[in-house]
Amino acid sequence: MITEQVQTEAKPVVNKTQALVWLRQMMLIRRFEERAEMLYQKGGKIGGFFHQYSGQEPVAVASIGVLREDDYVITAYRDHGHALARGMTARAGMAELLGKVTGCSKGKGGSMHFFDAEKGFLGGHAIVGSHIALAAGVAFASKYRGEDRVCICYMGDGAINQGSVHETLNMAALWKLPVIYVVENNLYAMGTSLARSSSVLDLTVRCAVPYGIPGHQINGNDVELMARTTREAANRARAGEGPTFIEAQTYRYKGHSISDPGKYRQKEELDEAIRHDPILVYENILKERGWIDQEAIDRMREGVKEEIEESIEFAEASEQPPLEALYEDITVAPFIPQE
Amino acid sequence: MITEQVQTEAKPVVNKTQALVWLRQMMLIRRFEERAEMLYQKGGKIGGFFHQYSGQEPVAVASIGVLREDDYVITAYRDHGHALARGMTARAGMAELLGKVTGCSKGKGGSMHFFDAEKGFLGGHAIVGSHIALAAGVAFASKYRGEDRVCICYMGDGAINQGSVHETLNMAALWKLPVIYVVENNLYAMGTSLARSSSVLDLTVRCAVPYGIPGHQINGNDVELMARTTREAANRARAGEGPTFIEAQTYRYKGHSISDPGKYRQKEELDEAIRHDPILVYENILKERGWIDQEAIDRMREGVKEEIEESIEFAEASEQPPLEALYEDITVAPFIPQE
Amino acid sequence: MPVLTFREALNQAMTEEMERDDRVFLMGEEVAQYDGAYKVSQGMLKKFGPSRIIDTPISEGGFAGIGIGAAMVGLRPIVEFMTFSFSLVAIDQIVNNAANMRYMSGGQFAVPIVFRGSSGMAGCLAATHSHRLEAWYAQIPGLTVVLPGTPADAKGLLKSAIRSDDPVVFIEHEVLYHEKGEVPEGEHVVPIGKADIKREGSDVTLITYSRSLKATLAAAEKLAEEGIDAEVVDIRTIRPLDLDTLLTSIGKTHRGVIVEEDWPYCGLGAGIADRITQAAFDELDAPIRRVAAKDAPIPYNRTLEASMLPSVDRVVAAVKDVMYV
Amino acid sequence: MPVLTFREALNQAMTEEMERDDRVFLMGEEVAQYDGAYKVSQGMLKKFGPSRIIDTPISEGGFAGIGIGAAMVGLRPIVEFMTFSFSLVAIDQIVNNAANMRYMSGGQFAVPIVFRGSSGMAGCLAATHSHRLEAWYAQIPGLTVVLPGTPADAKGLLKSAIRSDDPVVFIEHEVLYHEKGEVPEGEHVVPIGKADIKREGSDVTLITYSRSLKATLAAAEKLAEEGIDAEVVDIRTIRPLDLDTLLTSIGKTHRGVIVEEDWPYCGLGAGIADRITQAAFDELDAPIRRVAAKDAPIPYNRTLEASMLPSVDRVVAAVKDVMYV
Ligand SMILES: Cc1ncc(C[n+]2csc(CCOP(=O)(O)OP(=O)(O)O)c2C)c(N)n1
Ligand SMILES: Cc1ncc(C[n+]2csc(CCOP(=O)(O)OP(=O)(O)O)c2C)c(N)n1
Ligand SMILES: [Mg+2]
Ligand SMILES: [Mg+2]
Repeated sequence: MITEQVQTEAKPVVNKTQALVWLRQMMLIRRFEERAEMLYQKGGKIGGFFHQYSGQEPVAVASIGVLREDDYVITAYRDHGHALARGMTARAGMAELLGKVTGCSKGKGGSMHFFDAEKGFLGGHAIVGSHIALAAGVAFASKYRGEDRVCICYMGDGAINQGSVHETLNMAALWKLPVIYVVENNLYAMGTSLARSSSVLDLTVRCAVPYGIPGHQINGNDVELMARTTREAANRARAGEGPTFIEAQTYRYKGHSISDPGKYRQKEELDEAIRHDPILVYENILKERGWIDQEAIDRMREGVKEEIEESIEFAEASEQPPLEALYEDITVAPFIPQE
Repeated sequence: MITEQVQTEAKPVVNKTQALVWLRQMMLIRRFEERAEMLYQKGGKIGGFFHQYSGQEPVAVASIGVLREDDYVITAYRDHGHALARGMTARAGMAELLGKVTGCSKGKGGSMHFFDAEKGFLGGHAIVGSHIALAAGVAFASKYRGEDRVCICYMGDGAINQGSVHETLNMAALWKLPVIYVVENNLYAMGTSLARSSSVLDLTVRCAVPYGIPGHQINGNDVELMARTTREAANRARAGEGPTFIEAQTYRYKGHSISDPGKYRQKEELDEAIRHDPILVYENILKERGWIDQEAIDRMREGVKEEIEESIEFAEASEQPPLEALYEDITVAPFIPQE
Repeated sequence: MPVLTFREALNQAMTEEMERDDRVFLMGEEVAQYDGAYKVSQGMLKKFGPSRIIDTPISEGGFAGIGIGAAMVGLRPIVEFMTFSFSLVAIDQIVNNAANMRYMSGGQFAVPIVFRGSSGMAGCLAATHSHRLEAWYAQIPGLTVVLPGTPADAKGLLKSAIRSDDPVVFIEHEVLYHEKGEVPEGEHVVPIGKADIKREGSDVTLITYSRSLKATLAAAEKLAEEGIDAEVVDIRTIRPLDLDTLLTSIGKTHRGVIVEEDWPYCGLGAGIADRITQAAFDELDAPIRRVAAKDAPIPYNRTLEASMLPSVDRVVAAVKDVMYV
Repeated sequence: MPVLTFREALNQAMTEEMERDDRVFLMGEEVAQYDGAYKVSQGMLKKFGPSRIIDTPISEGGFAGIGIGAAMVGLRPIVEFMTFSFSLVAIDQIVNNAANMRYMSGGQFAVPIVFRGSSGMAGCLAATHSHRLEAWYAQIPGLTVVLPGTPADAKGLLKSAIRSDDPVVFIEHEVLYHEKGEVPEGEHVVPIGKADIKREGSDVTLITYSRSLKATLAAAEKLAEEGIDAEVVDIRTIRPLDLDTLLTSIGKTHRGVIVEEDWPYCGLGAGIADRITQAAFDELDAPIRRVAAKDAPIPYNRTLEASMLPSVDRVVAAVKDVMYV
């Protein structure tokens, strides 16, 4: 696969403070999932489907990192990374995984349905492709109100085969909606490799060309390239020039979900990816720039660990929703069960 | 709109016998609908939605005309032309419009749901976009059996905005299915012009490029160009090389359906199209070639008129389905009403 | 009081609400330049302009989702389906995104949207174009489902639907669009969740909605000639169902017949008959009968189609059945 | 008799039918190289090769339609939905194309296809991934709808479904996949449209299907301890419904409780309760009660989810209610 090769270190698009925030966010996401996986496997405290973002952290962190606080973010079920990158607390995320009232969705959504209205984080959506149109609607609202807020929307490489994605891309282009679509191309949709699901491998040809919108095929694990590309797209959107499509090439370390051993891929493929782990790569870049040293990195990692442990304690100590909660949050109007 | 300009007369792709058959078929379709329209308007004998094909005849006639008898044809609700071009009798079509048991669908389908299994005519489908996948399935069956039969599938320019079209094009390309997709671009979907419904006007960019399949944007009203392009596509499909996409530019003379006065378009646009009426154009071409003269044309037209009048008599004289027919043809197994 | 058609009443409701609240907009196929496939939005483009009256491509799944997304961040979309038969390609959006969003987000996001359009057997449209999906939508917690039967209710309920903070499935009937009736001017708001007794009576309760109201009222007149005094309850909102009004009527008459255009098995009538029977078994002198569409796909042929519909005769026969006369 | 899991029984049915008839093929997401998301098709790619066991992109609407098209010209596709929740994006194909095709074509085209996959609440999958769509599909004339509850029925009914000349919606349950039971080898074909009395009894009729069979049988045992002798009818096919068997049982017990995982309003239980009540009102000593899921979207939280399900206690309570004890 041909990838636009731009070295992050060539021209930093970010200042030191921001860079360190991003590094820490990536670590936080990684650690959040490592620990959550243990809770899932051991205590059976987490249930349902559980999809890890490990390996893909730069995509969410660097793209959300260049957006404004009043912009909107929406994604699919593999949503822990985007939520934390957007500033959801590890507490709220961990408590949600444990199904607690203090969870980001009060224990009603679970891993696949993280929400944080205050942060403009519009979910976690588990029906493949179904949130692509929602993103366009959010962007529509921004334009309708004459605002310059943008919406960024993430999906997988498998999701582009849902028809509603194409219905939406057409309308987003036709109406010049301020939306940024990011396909996180991690080469697999469950066990199906891209070559077996898409008749054309360059996803900009599938999703940008047919709608006459700019398409970028980039290394999504290159933190600052991801940031720069997103910033351009956001500027474009704010200027009323419409949507942008970004194919962010990346790789997931884990199986599709916790129950998937991921046997369909070669061990070398995974090893190779881990050798270029984007967190380590970014650590080295920042070290070379003199923005951080190993000691500070270790301290940062310790801080992250503590934060995650604290979030687990918080989640464990939180209450289960009461049984009456079953009928709450269904409608804004008083809900009358039809039984 | 840029159109590949190939003159039909430059190099005939058809022999005289075939050309005269096509001319007559176009006349038959035109006359069939003229008379059916009268029956709809006056006697109220025809009900429901009724979409005319007038002005688009070359697309169906010339493409179906180059297929084999054992190939398959499927289309949308604007289906009279395709059915007649495929050899459905005017009787069966007219009787269907009148809801009679002798109709091509026993009076259960109506104008939008013409079927003729014997002729490999798989309908008449009224949910926009829904038959695109069926066509791929038919082609899939052909390939599965190791046959070289192809399926041709027609849709409107508005239909390409249904997501399942894109799901299907991807799979058809991925699996190299022997299917030919023809978009009859008559510039409008009901009252919505192409420019208001599609972000890109070249429909091969919407439907061929993203799936890596050949796309032809042609003047579909050029009888022999339409034939030649389809023949190439069919050869390709039979050779196992997969689908082809054809954007056939054409024009409908009538409103979207019988209840649509078509006010959204300029009178000049329509006048201009009628001035280049494809039936007259083809008559002239054949005259120039010395394949027919005016007298023979007049005779042909008279024959067509008689055939249509006879079909009306047949339809009128036919029986209404008995009330019990309501519960027939629902399932192959004996149907047990769940009441 | 002004006499309006059903379509004019709907138009008035939308127009008034759009004047009242600039978060409200209308989106759908042919709603703008064409003035609506059934002319429900006639004149609205002219009045509100293309930023609020929006023509879409034929992409129901896509624009239903766009509406939901816009509603999540505070707009109040009215999404028109040319007919509800076409909502089948958008139903995942309605069920999973509109209905579930508030719950899945733990109450953080509301989806104040109205999905509206015609439904039912409109005359020789055959199997794909004649769906009645009321029972499907009624089943879904999170949705409000409304089916008005008169112009006045059409206006008053649509205004309520637009003001609702929850997703509303608002199902019209093509055959009703030209029906006329008195419609109060201005602030006429009919509450969601309240049935309406369209005719009082004491012998039997006829329960109906939407287009079937007409045949039901006609049947009631015919029954009156025969000395049977039927009460006609127009349920209007089917989720939440106004069970109280139904039970009060049944408590009086002890007999009920449901008249509907839906299919008989697992249709709305079955859903309602079940709830009444659960709640008032001991009050019933006969089972709740249903006069529903026949259990077959919808045929094109006019006579066959007519034979499927609840007719006055079928209603009368069902009433006699439950009255054991 | 060999003891198999539910998933093995399904696998055996497909394998045997594919050996018997080369028109049969399996298509869906992850059915081939991954051996099935729930391993139902384990080993089938190896056995039948990629031309008959076909992995698809995530395009349910598209590949459902491809299956229907292939069936129209004589193949016999098995289309797997990873779960039936995802059939919502393909439902237009199932309802308009699979179910209506024969009718609209005046009997010219049959659609011998099986749509199969898991359904229901499989444990903390939350609102979008826990749909039970049986009532929706049951409503549609043209479809056959099957929901087996045991490994033996899974095998025998799936074989019938594959041999059927009509479209069959074959709904499994994820929670059942690992359940074990005796399954006859080879030609074990269970007829479509026949309910099965899984336990004979004389005091009350418990009507159920799919996963709920287990809780129902357990409740019957508990009731037996209290001297109440419950008959358990596993309906298995919900369209066409084996009303005769239900009525015979009700004619004996005069009391019925339906146990289901569907939502209560306009759900399958309501549809069945209505049909029994219509047919046997005078036989009933109490209304048919339903023990259904609660009327709410499905929550993630395990305890809340469990509170929605029909439990042994809820069944026992409902039986006591209809027995007035
Ligand atoms: C409509 C629908 N079909 C199928 C699924 C099951 N499913 C969930 S995730 C997934 C794979 C998606 O792959 P991709 O889009 O590449 O995203 P990734 O998991 O790689 O992030 C599938 C098939 C679903 N949730 N929704
Ligand atoms: C899913 C769906 N949405 C809407 C409609 C209503 N409808 C029928 S035809 C049509 C316009 C189609 O235009 P086009 O595809 O260009 O075909 P043409 O009528 O020009 O032949 C519309 C909107 C429908 N039948 N199905
Ligand atoms: Mg992927
Ligand atoms: Mg068109």
